[in-house]
Amino acid sequence: MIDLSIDLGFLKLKNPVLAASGTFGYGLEFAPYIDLNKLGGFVVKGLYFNAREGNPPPRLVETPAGLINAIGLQGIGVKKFTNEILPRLLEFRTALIINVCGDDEEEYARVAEHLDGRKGISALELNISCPNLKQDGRCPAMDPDSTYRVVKRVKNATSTPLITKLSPNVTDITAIAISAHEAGSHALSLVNTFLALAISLEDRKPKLGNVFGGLSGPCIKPLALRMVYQTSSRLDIPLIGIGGISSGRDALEFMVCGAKAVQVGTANFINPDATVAIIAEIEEFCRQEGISRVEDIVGTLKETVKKSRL
Amino acid sequence: MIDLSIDLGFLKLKNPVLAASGTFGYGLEFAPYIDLNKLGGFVVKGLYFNAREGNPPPRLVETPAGLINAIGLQGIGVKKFTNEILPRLLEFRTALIINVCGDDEEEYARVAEHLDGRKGISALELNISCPNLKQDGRCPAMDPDSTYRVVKRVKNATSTPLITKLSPNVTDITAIAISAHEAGSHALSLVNTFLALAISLEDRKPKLGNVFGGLSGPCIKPLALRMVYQTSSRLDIPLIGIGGISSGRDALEFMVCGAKAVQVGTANFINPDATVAIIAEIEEFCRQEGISRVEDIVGTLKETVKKSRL
Amino acid sequence: MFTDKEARIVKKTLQNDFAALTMESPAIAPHCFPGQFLMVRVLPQQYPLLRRPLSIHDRIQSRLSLFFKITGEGTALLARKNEGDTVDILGPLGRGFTFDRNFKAKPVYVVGGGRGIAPLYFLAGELKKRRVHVRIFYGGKNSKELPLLAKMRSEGFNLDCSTEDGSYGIQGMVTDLLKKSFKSELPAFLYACGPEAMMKNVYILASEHGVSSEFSLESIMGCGIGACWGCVKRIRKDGIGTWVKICEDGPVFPGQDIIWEKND
Amino acid sequence: MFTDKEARIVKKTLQNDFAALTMESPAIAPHCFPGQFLMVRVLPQQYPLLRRPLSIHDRIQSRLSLFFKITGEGTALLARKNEGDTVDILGPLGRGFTFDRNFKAKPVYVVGGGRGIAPLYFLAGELKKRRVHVRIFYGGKNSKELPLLAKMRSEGFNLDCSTEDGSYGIQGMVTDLLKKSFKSELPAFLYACGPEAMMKNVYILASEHGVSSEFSLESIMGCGIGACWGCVKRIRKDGIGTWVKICEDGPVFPGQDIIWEKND
Ligand SMILES: Cc1cc2nc3c(=O)[nH]c(=O)nc-3n(C[C@H](O)[C@H](O)[C@H](O)COP(=O)(O)OP(=O)(O)OC[C@H]3O[C@@H](n4cnc5c(N)ncnc54)[C@H](O)[C@@H]3O)c2cc1C
Ligand SMILES: Cc1cc2nc3c(=O)[nH]c(=O)nc-3n(C[C@H](O)[C@H](O)[C@H](O)COP(=O)(O)OP(=O)(O)OC[C@H]3O[C@@H](n4cnc5c(N)ncnc54)[C@H](O)[C@@H]3O)c2cc1C
Ligand SMILES: Cc1cc2nc3c(=O)[nH]c(=O)nc-3n(C[C@H](O)[C@H](O)[C@H](O)COP(=O)(O)O)c2cc1C
Ligand SMILES: Cc1cc2nc3c(=O)[nH]c(=O)nc-3n(C[C@H](O)[C@H](O)[C@H](O)COP(=O)(O)O)c2cc1C
Ligand code: FES
Ligand code: FES
Repeated sequence: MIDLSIDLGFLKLKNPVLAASGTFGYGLEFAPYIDLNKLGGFVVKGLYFNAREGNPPPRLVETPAGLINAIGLQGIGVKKFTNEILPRLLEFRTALIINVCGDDEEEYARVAEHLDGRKGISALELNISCPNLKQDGRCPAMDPDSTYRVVKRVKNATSTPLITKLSPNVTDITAIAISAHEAGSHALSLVNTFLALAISLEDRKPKLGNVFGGLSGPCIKPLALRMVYQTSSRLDIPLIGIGGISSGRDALEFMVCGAKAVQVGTANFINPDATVAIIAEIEEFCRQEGISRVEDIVGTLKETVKKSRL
Repeated sequence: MIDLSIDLGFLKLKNPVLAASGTFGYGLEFAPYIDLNKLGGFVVKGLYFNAREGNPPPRLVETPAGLINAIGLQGIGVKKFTNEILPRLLEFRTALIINVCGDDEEEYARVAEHLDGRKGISALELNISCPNLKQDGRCPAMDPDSTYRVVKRVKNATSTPLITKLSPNVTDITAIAISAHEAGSHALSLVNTFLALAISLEDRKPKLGNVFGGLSGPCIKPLALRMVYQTSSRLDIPLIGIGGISSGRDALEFMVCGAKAVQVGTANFINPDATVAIIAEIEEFCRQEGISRVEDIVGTLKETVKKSRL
Repeated sequence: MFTDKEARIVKKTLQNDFAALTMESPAIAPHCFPGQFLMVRVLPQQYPLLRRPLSIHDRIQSRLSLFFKITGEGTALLARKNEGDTVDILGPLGRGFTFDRNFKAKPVYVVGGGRGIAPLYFLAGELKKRRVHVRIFYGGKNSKELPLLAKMRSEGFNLDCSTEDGSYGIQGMVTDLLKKSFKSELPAFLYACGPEAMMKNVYILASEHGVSSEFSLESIMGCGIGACWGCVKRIRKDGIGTWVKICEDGPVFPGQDIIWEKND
Repeated sequence: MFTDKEARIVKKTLQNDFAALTMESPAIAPHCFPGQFLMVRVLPQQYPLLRRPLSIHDRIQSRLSLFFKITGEGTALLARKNEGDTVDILGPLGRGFTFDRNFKAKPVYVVGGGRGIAPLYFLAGELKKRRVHVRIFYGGKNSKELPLLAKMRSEGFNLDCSTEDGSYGIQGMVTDLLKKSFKSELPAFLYACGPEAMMKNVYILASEHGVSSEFSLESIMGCGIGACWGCVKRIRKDGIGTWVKICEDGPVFPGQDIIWEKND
């Protein structure tokens, strides 16, 4: 038997695979396709305090091996969530993480306060990195100070463990990671989507209603992997790797680069059973390689740069 | 007859399509495949003052719709270039742009000085954005001040027009663009490659000899297009769009987003005649749309965000 | 909703820009209703990335058909598949047409534009089985854009056609056919699928004549299963216009609930 | 160097993990020499992105053959092409084996490991045409990794085989065959292609016996035409080890110029 469990310190996962926010609905959407209890956990779609309209369509554009989205966090608001959805999620034995959004620090804190102490919630994931809210794609995770402020404010508002979700649209992601860490985040998830643009040549118009959107999918994996590795090399805090993961091998690559767990996003759209397939592939890889505890693979990248010889 | 010519102010191009540095050798490599005179121009591989070894192999990794390279600017050095290659390039009637590299400001200036006033050189492209030289991927174009200093220093060393090539690995590319502009750059080319990592899961080792490399190809197009649009919205300086261009439509999308010209990189590897095919496709599109001057399409993106109705 | 990762193609026909694929899928076929759709994986590789939404065009026992126009890379690649190849499909998805209604022996109109005929063929067949008097109105740019014409005629459907260039049927739009027909009779119900501008005009006409209607809408889809919120359109819910998921609450909606796009 | 965007496949054979494709390419075939290679586009889409380097395995008039092992997605997709399909190829590229030498009636050794036999088959055929006495030494993990065996035997080639598991020929490595053979005769020249570790051992053995040699190297290639500097390996040039482009200056190099990788 291979031990797939992962200990994040503040949270024990039965395996390292979580479903990523915004790509897994409120979880229930996937119940017809997979046994949710098999997951390490899932992160629900981003919640503001109030319900939210989202961006005007079109909201999606396919790109080579990628997807640009500008959903704009349409959602039911945290109250309706706790009243109508949360009770239905309690039956599942898997980590439930709530993706917390806000227009300002106060709103993040209000959402966190509302959720604080509720049964069934394993952690909050602070979404300070969504690129398709402001028209220019800006978000708190693009600046170390804003990051610090939001995390600190939420930290004061809740006793639930905090995961801060970082943006890849920065010069140095480790600087943002340090801020989030210093402000008291228990873990970091990286990364959110990459700010992108697609246009219709005939119309001379952006393809998305919001003009800019966020790029996800297999095409971003090499960039996300780099950021996870940079951050794990510099900081000692549990990392959750995200970006284009669509196979067990992809997931394990993030773990080798220092992620303790991973999130699967866009792949859920291609195969609703992607998460469970990935878990099975991880287990199979461990079996083949004689790895008895998957956690042992975390951070095992050997950085032996071949020096030129002669 | 469609007028494909483009006026960059300091340089007139017979059409908007240039071959990108590092993907077109010293130009001569492509003479067996295409008529170089058909190009708007080409940018030769990056040159340091002295010859350079480059990075240990492996230097390339294929990714979904992308390519990571860590060549490390292996090259013959600028003296050998002017002695042996430049004379052979003089026969071609197309813009010749030299990609200038340096380990520090002085070296950039020395290369520029060496090239100053030589016949046949249309412009220098300052490569301050190569991500696979330092092990951590850092380069001057990640910081506005370093950018300003290098550009200013080179500007003082040469009378040849300067194009500064920017890095996409930044929080705000417009801030870097402004620095380069203020330091006297005549144009900007954006973007260079995205800092990326690929690993071999079985070996737990980076796939590239240099650990990190730069991602190029179709997968980066939505990101590069966004950066060109952001920069053209904010600055009034000729832009050359680069990133995943592999068809006439791709090239035209960059132009609609504000690029006066484009560079074709990775696509040259897939089809050595990619540049001339793209020129033909641009011409064909103009014919179909009744556009008589291709320059008229530059910056025509209508940013009419659909407002939600009701 | 089921996934069938290996639905085998048993028949393929190509006609101009249109392709029809019939697949053996005992897992999915029995559960399908007209107006529902499948999410179809184009290739097993990571490119093209997303599944394509395609309506269920027909169902005979354990077999399903798709009928689609080649409009881009995905549909072109799908059309290149051959008999014996397999397709990875997910479905049936969405809410289809509500057709178990009491039409009080009055005729029912089925109005299709171009490739919009795909789901309507399945619908018309089911209505016919229920002995409903179906009249099909079918419009396209030219006769090549009316690919199912011969087939539907040979199966005895009552058909009125229009083409913009007059190469088949009357010259004009499908709404011209409807306008004329409404003068002599009003149907019990109207079902339509086609380009959005056409559907909008059909809706206006139908509602002016007090005819109830359902329309099948298209939207770019990320997941097809209600998880991404990517496919929304403005739909009236409890009187208020909101962004509603086409894949889950649709793709078929009552005409009066749809908030049609303004013309450019 | 020429591009043939539509070389038509006239014959395909599959054997375990190996595929052979014969294409009609009047533009490229006449210019090919053993040891040269093609850059082969897998699909017309942007995925897989890069062309695959594959050696020219045979040439008969206007026809070219490739022979490759399915080792990843690209070769798997290529092997799925059928007779009648076309392939986009670029070539011939690189410098092949120098085989118009005076071998002074001595035998010439051709040493292949696994898929490394691909270019050697073409070479052996050309040598045979020149009435050179060719001996082929062919090694693999097991008999399945010696796919061309039956074919070469039937064509009358002089063959010695080894497999690591002893399922065919002697049990051991191809170097074991060579060691034995060197005891009784020394060839005029030795050509080899196969896994790098094998080639290194073959080189050491050959040089110990003063036998001159050429090796065909592999490297990941961006362009195949000398433009990207992606394919370099350490090669001695004017006595100094430098990063040399395999695609342009190779893929074939004299054994004594190659700076072999250190064993891990
Ligand atoms: C519920 C539903 C049912 C449909 N049924 C049919 C049918 O039975 N027959 C038929 O011919 N067409 C149908 N369509 C349209 C069909 O999905 C598109 O023509 C197809 O996705 C185009 O893919 P492509 O790769 O060829 O084009 P591309 O333009 O290359 O596609 C790029 C991306 O945009 C999406 N896309 C492009 N056009 C559309 C569109 N009109 N609707 C939705 N997504 C689009 C693609 O799915 C893909 O993600 C249906 C659409 C929906 C939403
Ligand atoms: C000059 C030359 C001639 C060759 N001739 C033959 C031949 O005749 N028969 C044969 O079976 N193989 C040959 N190879 C190896 C062949 O190119 C690889 O097996 C093939 O590229 C693998 O592609 P893939 O998509 O199946 O594998 P993947 O691992 O999915 O490929 C990923 C990327 O790595 C590259 N790559 C992976 N392995 C190799 C390799 N060993 N060498 C070069 N690039 C690689 C691919 O081209 C691609 O860009 C040759 C290689 C070179 C350099
Ligand atoms: C349609 C869509 C909606 C998303 N919504 C959210 C969200 O609500 N909150 C959030 O933090 N991230 C959101 N994301 C980002 C994903 O959680 C994930 O970080 C990103 O897609 C990269 O992972 P992937 O490449 O596996 O998709 C969304 C992504 C997509 C594609
Ligand atoms: C193999 C390779 C080598 C490159 N070398 C250089 C270089 O020497 N100087 C430079 O400024 N950019 C270099 N680049 C970056 C390209 O010029 C271009 O900016 C980048 O590849 C993005 O364009 P693309 O997606 O069309 O390839 C190189 C890119 C590749 C793939
Ligand atoms: S397509 Fe994902 S919610 Fe409708
Ligand atoms: S493969 Fe590009 S230089 Fe050799």
